[in-house]
Amino acid sequence: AQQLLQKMTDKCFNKCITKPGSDLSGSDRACLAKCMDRYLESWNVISKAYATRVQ
Amino acid sequence: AQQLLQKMTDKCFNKCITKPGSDLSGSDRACLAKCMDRYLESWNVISKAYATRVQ
Amino acid sequence: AQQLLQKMTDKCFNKCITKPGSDLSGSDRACLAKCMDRYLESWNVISKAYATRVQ
Amino acid sequence: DQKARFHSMVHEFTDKCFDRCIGTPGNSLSSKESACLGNCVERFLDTTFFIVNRLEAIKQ
Amino acid sequence: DQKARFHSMVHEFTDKCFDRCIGTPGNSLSSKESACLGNCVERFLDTTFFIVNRLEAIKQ
Amino acid sequence: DQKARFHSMVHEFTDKCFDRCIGTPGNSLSSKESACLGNCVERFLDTTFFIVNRLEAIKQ
Repeated sequence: AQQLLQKMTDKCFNKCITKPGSDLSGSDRACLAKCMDRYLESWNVISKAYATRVQ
Repeated sequence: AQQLLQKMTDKCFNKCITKPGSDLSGSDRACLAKCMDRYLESWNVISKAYATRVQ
Repeated sequence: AQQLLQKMTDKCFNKCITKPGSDLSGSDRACLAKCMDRYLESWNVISKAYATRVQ
Repeated sequence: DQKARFHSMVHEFTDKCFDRCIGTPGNSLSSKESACLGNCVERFLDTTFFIVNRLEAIKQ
Repeated sequence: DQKARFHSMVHEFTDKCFDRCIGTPGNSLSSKESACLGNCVERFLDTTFFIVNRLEAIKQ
Repeated sequence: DQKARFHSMVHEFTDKCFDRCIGTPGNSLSSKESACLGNCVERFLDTTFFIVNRLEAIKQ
């Protein structure tokens, strides 16, 4: 879970906070929430694809 | 050898498989083969340059 | 100090030596010196910002 | 153990394939993004096997 | 120990934020670059807390 | 041991210099690519010495 948190934070910070301002704006938070959801979904898609392949 | 394999795979995947399709095409394989050969050649050039320098 | 040296060398090599020539030119050295100074300054700014935040 | 290794590989693949397949994060994965993620894992594994086999062939 | 962890985090933040905030290295940090570095650390920490809290909320 | 450290450095240099010097992989290394690889290693080592020496000078 530590590894997931770290990689997701790095990815979503890079995708959503391209110009760090004086606070996290509403649109920054909206982007981070979507990015997290897509990251978790991607993790599941990839987990299934890899499981199918190594079976 | 493990380290060589891992770095070469990452580099050549990034150089050759920019849009992963439904299989490795013939041109993907041709690119991977050339990329491997150039990577191994580069390793040798760099090994000689470094050996000369640290002697 | 080892970690600082390693990261600073990577960053400043990437910023200053984009096309490695047959020696380090005067302008390469000038760029490296400025890059080091800015890197150390950045380290201090960040150290203060982080210290303030975790206090 | 085996489960930990599996998860660690999935973390690595997600790290590699997320930037390549996902643009601006939307309200759901598009079918194109989803297909890209699956292909990214499979082609990476194919690439690894291709390279291992060719290295063996070169050695002999 | 605690001091080593603090330094290690500062190295990591400098690594992350230097490229993002510093263009061609000049004779001093501009006030804009300096502000960018501070904001980069603070927004990264905000991002971490936002993600941790939202993960907790999702789990429940 | 020493040989392992040498190889590990060569892996690191190849990792750093391959993308910088090699474009689309061709049927052989061009003389330009080959020179770039050698210069990349040598200038990286020069950069390391330059930085170490200047850090020492700053400290005093």
